[in-house]
Amino acid sequence: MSAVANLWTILTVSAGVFFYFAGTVGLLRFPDTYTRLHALTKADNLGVGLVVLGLLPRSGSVLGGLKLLSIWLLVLLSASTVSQLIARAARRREPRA
Amino acid sequence: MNEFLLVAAAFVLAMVALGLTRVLRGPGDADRMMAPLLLGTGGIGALLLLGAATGADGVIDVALILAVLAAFAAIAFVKASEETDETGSEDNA
Amino acid sequence: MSTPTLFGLSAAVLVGLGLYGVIAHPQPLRKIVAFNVIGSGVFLLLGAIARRGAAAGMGGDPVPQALLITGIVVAFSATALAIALLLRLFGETGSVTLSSDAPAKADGDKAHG
Amino acid sequence: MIGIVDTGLALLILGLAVWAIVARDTFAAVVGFVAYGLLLTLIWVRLHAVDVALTEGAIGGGLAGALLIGAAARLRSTEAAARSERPGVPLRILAAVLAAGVTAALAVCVLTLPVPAPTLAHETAAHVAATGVGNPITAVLLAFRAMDTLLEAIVLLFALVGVWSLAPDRAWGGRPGPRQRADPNGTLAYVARVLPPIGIIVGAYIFWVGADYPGGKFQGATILAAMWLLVMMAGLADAPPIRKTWLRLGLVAGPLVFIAIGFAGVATAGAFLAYPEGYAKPLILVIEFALMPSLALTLGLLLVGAPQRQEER
Repeated sequence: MSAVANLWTILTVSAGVFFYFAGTVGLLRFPDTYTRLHALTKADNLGVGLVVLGLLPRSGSVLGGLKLLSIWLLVLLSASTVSQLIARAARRREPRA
Repeated sequence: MNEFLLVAAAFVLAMVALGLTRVLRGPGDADRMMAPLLLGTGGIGALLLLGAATGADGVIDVALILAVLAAFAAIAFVKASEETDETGSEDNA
Repeated sequence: MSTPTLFGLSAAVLVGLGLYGVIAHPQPLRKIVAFNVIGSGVFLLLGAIARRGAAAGMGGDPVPQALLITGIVVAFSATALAIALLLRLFGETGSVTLSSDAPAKADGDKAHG
Repeated sequence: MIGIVDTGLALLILGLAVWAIVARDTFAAVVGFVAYGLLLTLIWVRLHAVDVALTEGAIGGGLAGALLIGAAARLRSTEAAARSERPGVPLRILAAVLAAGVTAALAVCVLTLPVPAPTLAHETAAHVAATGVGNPITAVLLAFRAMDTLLEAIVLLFALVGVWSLAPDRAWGGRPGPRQRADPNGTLAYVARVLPPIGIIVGAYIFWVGADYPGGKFQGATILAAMWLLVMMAGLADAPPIRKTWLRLGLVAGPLVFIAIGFAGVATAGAFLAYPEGYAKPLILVIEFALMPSLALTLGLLLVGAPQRQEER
């Protein structure tokens, strides 16, 4: 049982780490603010989500698991709205620059 | 197993560091505002991995606080820049 | 190197960096940031010392850790006051200079803001 | 492996501190400092100071970040003028030498700290049962060193009085901060509707677990203050005029209850802020309950700033 749980953790955390990697590559390689914002908020959130899923079997209690999941949901909420707001702020300044 | 989680945490931290070198250089304020976002996702990921690896309790609560407040600094930036744009103070960013 | 020593030495560097910033930057906001770097360096030093005092099943000496919580909150309130002063100065004069030989044009009409 | 993580954290925090000090652009430096504050949270976890990590995450990552970034964005136009005031090379070299000297002295102190390290953990552990709370830090904050906490709450109030006193005469008693224009269908209004209920639950939870696990009133109050500010920034609710009696009562209620219990201690237990035998835990809970809303109000209003608008009638 714990071997299965460990395998699950290793697989999902590895996948999560890969998305962090992808997000950083996007951040370094993409040409403008909007695409970089896109890379950061999409890929990294998938990274957080997979890390959370991977750590779920180790959380020990139902409350701990719920807290982990709500962390992911909160990060999703704030990243999705903040990326909109930041992109809009960048856009507003663009014609002047 | 813990060793694996630590390696993952170190890797995520390295990604955050790399990302920071890019976003802090700008050129615009909006690019720089990605730094707190990057810490919001990468920092929380590394924190959770670190907490799981070292078995420190209460770490999930720390991540929870960071997640609740992740949007806060960015929203303050958006409001302040709206304000300055409206009052017409020229900024050649 | 043990974890407390590593972060204790980092704290020493942070205090030095912040001190340089406070002296070398003319801009008040930069001074405030630098001052906060000094503050966090001091906190980190205290945190490293607290960690060395781990005993009785606790991860660190709880007395300095409680002091740290108090310190962080008080440092924040001082920062908020400093920034409010700065924004008021900016609203009044349109600049934030601390230099004494700057044109003192705002002196005449400061009464009615 | 943990050594590599620690070293990485230390290098990253030093790199961000260097950036916050030397970056040319003030906004860039301030954003770097906010990232620095968030990263510091991870270091507190590594130093087994989870209570401190919670405080740093709430204050350093949330409130202070918003405060500094807001100020930097508003002061952008002063950037060019300030650059010309940069002190000359001799002064900067002198500052660097002084800073290096301080760093060296501190480093020597760190390397020669006494072994075994002095600690009050044993004393705390021996007396924590008498207070009835399970979290030793809460016991220190509200029983062994309750005076510090009382004075801290009062310092916060003084800071707020300081901020308010910066108001121009015509705005005295009015509403602080600029008027926010609300866009009821905007993204910001959406976050400001969805996040605060969750934030309030998290804040109350962090406050509640503080008796036995890491957490407590400061961290909880900070989250509540942040949620209030979010609603104000989105324009869903305006900041209250500072002359309102309920507001001022709310600000002082917590410290007043604290002081009253302190004086009651003189009568019942023989010392200021002493708790009578067996009543420690209920009294601590009363103080925490009274202090938390006052702290949340104070922290929130500290961020909004000085009154700027005379009340319109």
